[in-house]
Amino acid sequence: MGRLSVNLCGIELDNPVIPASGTFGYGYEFAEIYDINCLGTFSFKGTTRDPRFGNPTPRIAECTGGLINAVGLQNPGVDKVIEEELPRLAKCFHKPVMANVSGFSVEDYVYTCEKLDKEPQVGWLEVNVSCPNVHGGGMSFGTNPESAAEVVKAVKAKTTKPVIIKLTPNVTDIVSIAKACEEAGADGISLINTILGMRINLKTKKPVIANTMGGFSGPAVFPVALRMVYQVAHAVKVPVIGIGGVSTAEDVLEMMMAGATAVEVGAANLVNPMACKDIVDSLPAAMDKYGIENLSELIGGTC
Amino acid sequence: MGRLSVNLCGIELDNPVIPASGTFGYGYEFAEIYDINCLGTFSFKGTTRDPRFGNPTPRIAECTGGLINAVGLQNPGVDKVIEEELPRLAKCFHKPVMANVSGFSVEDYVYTCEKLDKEPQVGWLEVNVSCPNVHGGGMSFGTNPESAAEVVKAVKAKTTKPVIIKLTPNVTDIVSIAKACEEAGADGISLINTILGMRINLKTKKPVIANTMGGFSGPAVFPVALRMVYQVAHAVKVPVIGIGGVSTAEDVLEMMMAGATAVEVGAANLVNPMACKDIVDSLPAAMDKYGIENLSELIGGTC
Amino acid sequence: MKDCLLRVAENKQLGKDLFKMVLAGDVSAITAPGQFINIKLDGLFLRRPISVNDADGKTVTIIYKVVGKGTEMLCKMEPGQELMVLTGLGNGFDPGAAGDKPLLIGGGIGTAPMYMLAKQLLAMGKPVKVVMGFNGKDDVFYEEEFKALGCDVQVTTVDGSKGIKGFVTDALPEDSTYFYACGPEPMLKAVYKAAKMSGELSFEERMGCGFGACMGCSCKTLTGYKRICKDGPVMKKEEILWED
Amino acid sequence: MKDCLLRVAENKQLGKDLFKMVLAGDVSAITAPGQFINIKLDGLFLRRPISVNDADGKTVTIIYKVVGKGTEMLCKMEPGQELMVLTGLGNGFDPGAAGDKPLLIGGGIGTAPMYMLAKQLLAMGKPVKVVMGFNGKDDVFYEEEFKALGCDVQVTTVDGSKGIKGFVTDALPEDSTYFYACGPEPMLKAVYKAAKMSGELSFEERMGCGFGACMGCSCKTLTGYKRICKDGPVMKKEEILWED
Repeated sequence: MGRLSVNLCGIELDNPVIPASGTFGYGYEFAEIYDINCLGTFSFKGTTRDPRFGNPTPRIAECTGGLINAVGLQNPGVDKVIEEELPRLAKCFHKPVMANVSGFSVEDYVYTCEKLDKEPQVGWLEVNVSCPNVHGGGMSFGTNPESAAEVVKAVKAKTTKPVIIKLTPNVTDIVSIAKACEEAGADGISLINTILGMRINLKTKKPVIANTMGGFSGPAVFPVALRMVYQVAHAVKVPVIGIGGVSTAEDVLEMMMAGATAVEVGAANLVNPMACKDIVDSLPAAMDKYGIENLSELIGGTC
Repeated sequence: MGRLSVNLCGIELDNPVIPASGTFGYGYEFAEIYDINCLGTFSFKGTTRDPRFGNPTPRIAECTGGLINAVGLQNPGVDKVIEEELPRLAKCFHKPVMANVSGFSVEDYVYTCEKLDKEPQVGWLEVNVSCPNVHGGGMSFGTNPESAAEVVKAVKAKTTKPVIIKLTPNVTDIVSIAKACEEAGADGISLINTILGMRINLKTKKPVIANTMGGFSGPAVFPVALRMVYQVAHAVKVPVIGIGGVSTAEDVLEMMMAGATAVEVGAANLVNPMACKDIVDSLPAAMDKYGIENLSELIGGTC
Repeated sequence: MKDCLLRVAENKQLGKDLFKMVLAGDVSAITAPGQFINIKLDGLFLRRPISVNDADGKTVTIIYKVVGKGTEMLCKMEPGQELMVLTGLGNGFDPGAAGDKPLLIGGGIGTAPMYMLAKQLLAMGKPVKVVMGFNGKDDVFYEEEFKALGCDVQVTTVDGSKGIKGFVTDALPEDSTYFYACGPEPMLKAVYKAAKMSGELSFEERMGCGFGACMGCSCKTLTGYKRICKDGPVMKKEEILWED
Repeated sequence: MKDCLLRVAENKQLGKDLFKMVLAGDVSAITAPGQFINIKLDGLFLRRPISVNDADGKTVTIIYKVVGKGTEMLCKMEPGQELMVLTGLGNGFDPGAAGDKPLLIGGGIGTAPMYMLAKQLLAMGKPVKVVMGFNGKDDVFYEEEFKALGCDVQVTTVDGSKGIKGFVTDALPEDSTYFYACGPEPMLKAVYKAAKMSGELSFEERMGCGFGACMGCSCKTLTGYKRICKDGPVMKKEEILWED
C-alpha cells in the first residue's frame, strides 16, 4: 500500500486516477504509448446491449476550456465487447477494469450489466444514467430520484460486483438523486457527467454539432463538478468518484478535499494522450507541496 | 435606426449590448473611463428592499475561464438607490436603465419593483429570481415554475414597465420555468444567471469562498448559456436576453443566432473595464465578416 | 504516434491566407504520405489537425489556410518558437497500390498532402500525373513545386482564370491505373463517381482527439464503422459509403 | 485608472521567491504611494493586483513574492515582453497626514509600498522611521535601499536572526506622530492595538475587478461599507472595524 493508494468499494487502487469512459476507448490506443497499468483503473467506452453507431457528425465542438461532444454512445455492443475487446485488453491491462454501461430501458441496463458482471476482468460496474446525447435515451433516468433508483435496484438484484452510478449534472437537486441511489443499493456514486451545451457556427449560422446540442466537458466545468462532488460526498456514505475537468495532480487533490475517493479524468486525455500518466507521476510532488503524506487521509473531504 | 439597433420590449436600443447586473455597479466607475451612453442600456446592481452588506469575504475565487463570486447582493437598499444612485446616474447616463431587483419574499419583490417602476429613468424591471448566493434567498423562486410565476404575477399586478425575469441555470428543465413566467405575464426572459460552483484552497484545504459555494460566470459557461438561450427562445414568444460568458462581438452574434434579442455582458467587465465599449465598437466589422446587414435580422435565431 | 516539442524553422506566406510552415524536431513517427499532425496552441482547448505536406528525417512541412482562431495563431508564429505536436497520426496513402500510372487529385488545400506522395511514387519509378483544382488563379499553389519534382501537372480553376476551366473531374486522364484524392467532400464525391479506376480518398471531419480515443469523427463504411482520425483519413474507394 | 500596455524593463530576483519588476510606459495614473496595479496574464481569468513599490513619470516598480500561478508566470517574464496593466488603482496613503515624525511599518512583502511613501515624506522634509518585520534574515529586503534614502531603519525578525527578535510591535518608537502600516492582517491588528498615535493601514482581500465594480472585496468600517480596491486599500485607523 503506497502513498497514493485508495480503496474503491472494497478494491484497492494503486492510485485514484481513472480515465473516464468515452475518452479512453477500450484502452489500446493508450497502451500503444504508455503502460496503462500505471493507472488506478480505467472506465471503458460506454457499452450498450446492442451495437450503436451513435449520432451523425459533426459530433465535436470546441469551447473555452473544453469541448462539446455528441458521440451518442458509439460502441460494438456488449457481446462484441466481451468476445473481442476484453480479451484484447487482457493482454495490456492486468488490473480490474471499470465497465461503463448505458441503456434505454431498465431491462437494457440489467441485460448488459448481468453479462459484464460475469467477466473476471471487470471490477466495478459504472452505470451511466446521464448521457445527454441520445434522444429519448439515458437522460430521463438520471434527472429524477425515482427512475435513477429504479435502475440501481434492478441492476443490484442481478449482479454481484460493486455498482457505481454515474450522475448527470443537468438537474436542480443532485443530492436527492444521489441519496435515492444510495438507498437503492448503489455502492458508489460518480459525478459529474457532461453538462448540456451548444455552439453555433457563425459562418453557417447553424449549430456546430449535427445533433444541435451535446455534452460539455473540460477544465471549464471543474468548479461545477467540484461543487456537486462536495454536496454529494457530504450527503451519502458510499464512495464518490469526482469527475469533471480534472487535468492536473492539483485538481485530483482538490476533488479529494471536496470528498472524492477517486477521480476520473476525461477531456484531458483527448488533448494530451499522456495526461493520466503525467497526473499519476506528478501526484507525489504535489502531495509534498501541500503536506499530504497519504492520499487516503483526504478521503471524505477536508471541508 | 442603425444597423445595431434592436427593440427590447417596446424600447429601442441603439445596440444589444447591456452590462449585466453586479458587474457594472450603478454605472459611475465606468462612466469615469468612457461615455457609457454608447451602451444599449445597463442593468444596475441588484437592489433589495433593505440595505445589505452581503456575504463575508473572501467572496471571489478564480477558475479556468471565469470566476466564482459570492457577493450576496450587497446594495444600499431601494430607497437609497432612488435618493442617491439614480440622481447621480442621471448626470452621466441619458438612456432608460434596467433596474435589477432581488428579494426574499413575493412581498419584497413587489415592494422594490413598485418603487423603481415609478422612476422615470427606469426602462425595464429585471427581476432576479436566481441569485444563488443568499442562504434561504432568491434561489428557491427560480428553481420551480410555480414560484417563479408567482413572483412575475405579483410584480406585474403592481407595475407598468416591462418586467424581464432573470432565470437561474441550476435547474433540470429551464423551458418549463420560462414558459410559466411567460404565461404569468413576463415581458421578457433573461438568462443565465451564474452556475453554482466551488473551489478549495489547497494550502488551507478549505473552500476559497467564505460562503463555501458561489456563482460561476465567465467564458467557461458560454456553451451552457447558449444552449439554454436556444431552448428558451424556441419555447417562448417574448424577447430573450442572452447572458453568460459573452466577451466579444462574435459571442453577441452567436447568442443572437441562438435566439436572443439582446445580450448582457458580465464577467468580462471585471477584467477589461472597456469590454462593453470594445464589443459595441467591434460589432459592425464582425457583422460584415459574417454577412449580417442588420442585427435585427438575427432576432428569433437562425437555427 | 509521438507527442513532441517541435521548433518552427520557417513560416512563410504562399498566397492569400495561405501559409507554409516547416517544423523541426523528432518527426520519426511520420511514416506515410497523407498522415496528419495535431498541434497544441496556447489558449485553445483542442489541438489543430493539419495534413503533412512533406517530411524528411528532421522536419515536417505543412501548408495551411487561415480560416479561424487556430490558424490565425499559427500564422503569427515566428522561427524559433516551439509547439507541442502529435505526429504520425492517421493511416496515410498506400503508394504500393499505385500501379503503373498513378493519378494524384488535389482540391484547394487538399493539394498539400499530394506532394509527399508524389515524391514517394517518383522515387518508386512511377510517372506521376497531378490534377489540381482551385477556385481561381490566385488560389493556385505548388504548381511549380510539383513540376520541379517531375510530375505531369494539370491545373483547373472554377472561374477559368488558369488552366482548364471547371473542376478536377473535367481534367481526369483516362489511362491512369489508380487515383489518390484529397479535397472538399463535394470534390471527393465527384471524383468517386467520375473515376473509372480504383483509388483512395482522404476525408476531413471535426476531430476531438485525433488518435482514435473519442469516436468524435466516426463514419460508416461498407466495411464497418471507421474513425477518420485513426482508421482514416484515407479510405479505399471500394469501402466508401456515401450518406444522404 | 488607466489600462495600458507596459513593457518589462527589468525583472530580477531579490531573494527566495522574491522578485522586483520595473514596467515602463504610461504610468501617469499612479498618483499616490500605496496604490496598486492590476496585471493581466495570458491564460488566467482574473488580473493580479500588486502594490506599487515606486513610480516615476515613466516607470512603475513592483516587488512580488511567488505564491501561485500568476506570480510564477510573472517571474518568468523577460525584459521587452509586454503586459496589459490597470494602473492607479486604490486610494493610497495620505502623506499630508504624517505630522512631524512619521513612522512606516512594513511586514514581509508589505514593506514594498513603504518605499515610495518614504521618498515622498523625505521630499517633504520629514524624518522617516521605518520598522520592517520578517520571519528570518533571508526574508529581509530593501533595508539598504531605505537607508540609502536617509530613513532610520529598524529590522525585526521572528526568529531573531537579524535585528530585534520579535514582531514589528516590539520595535515601535514612542515618539512618532503618525503611522503607515502594510502587512499581513495579524500584524495590522497588532499594530492597531499597540500604536498610541493615529495612522493608516493598508489591507488585502481577494479581488474581482480591482476598480470598484464587483463588490468582491467589501469590508465593514465604522464609516460604512468600503471596497478594499476602490475606497481602500488604505483605511484610517479611526474607521477600522475588526471582524472575527
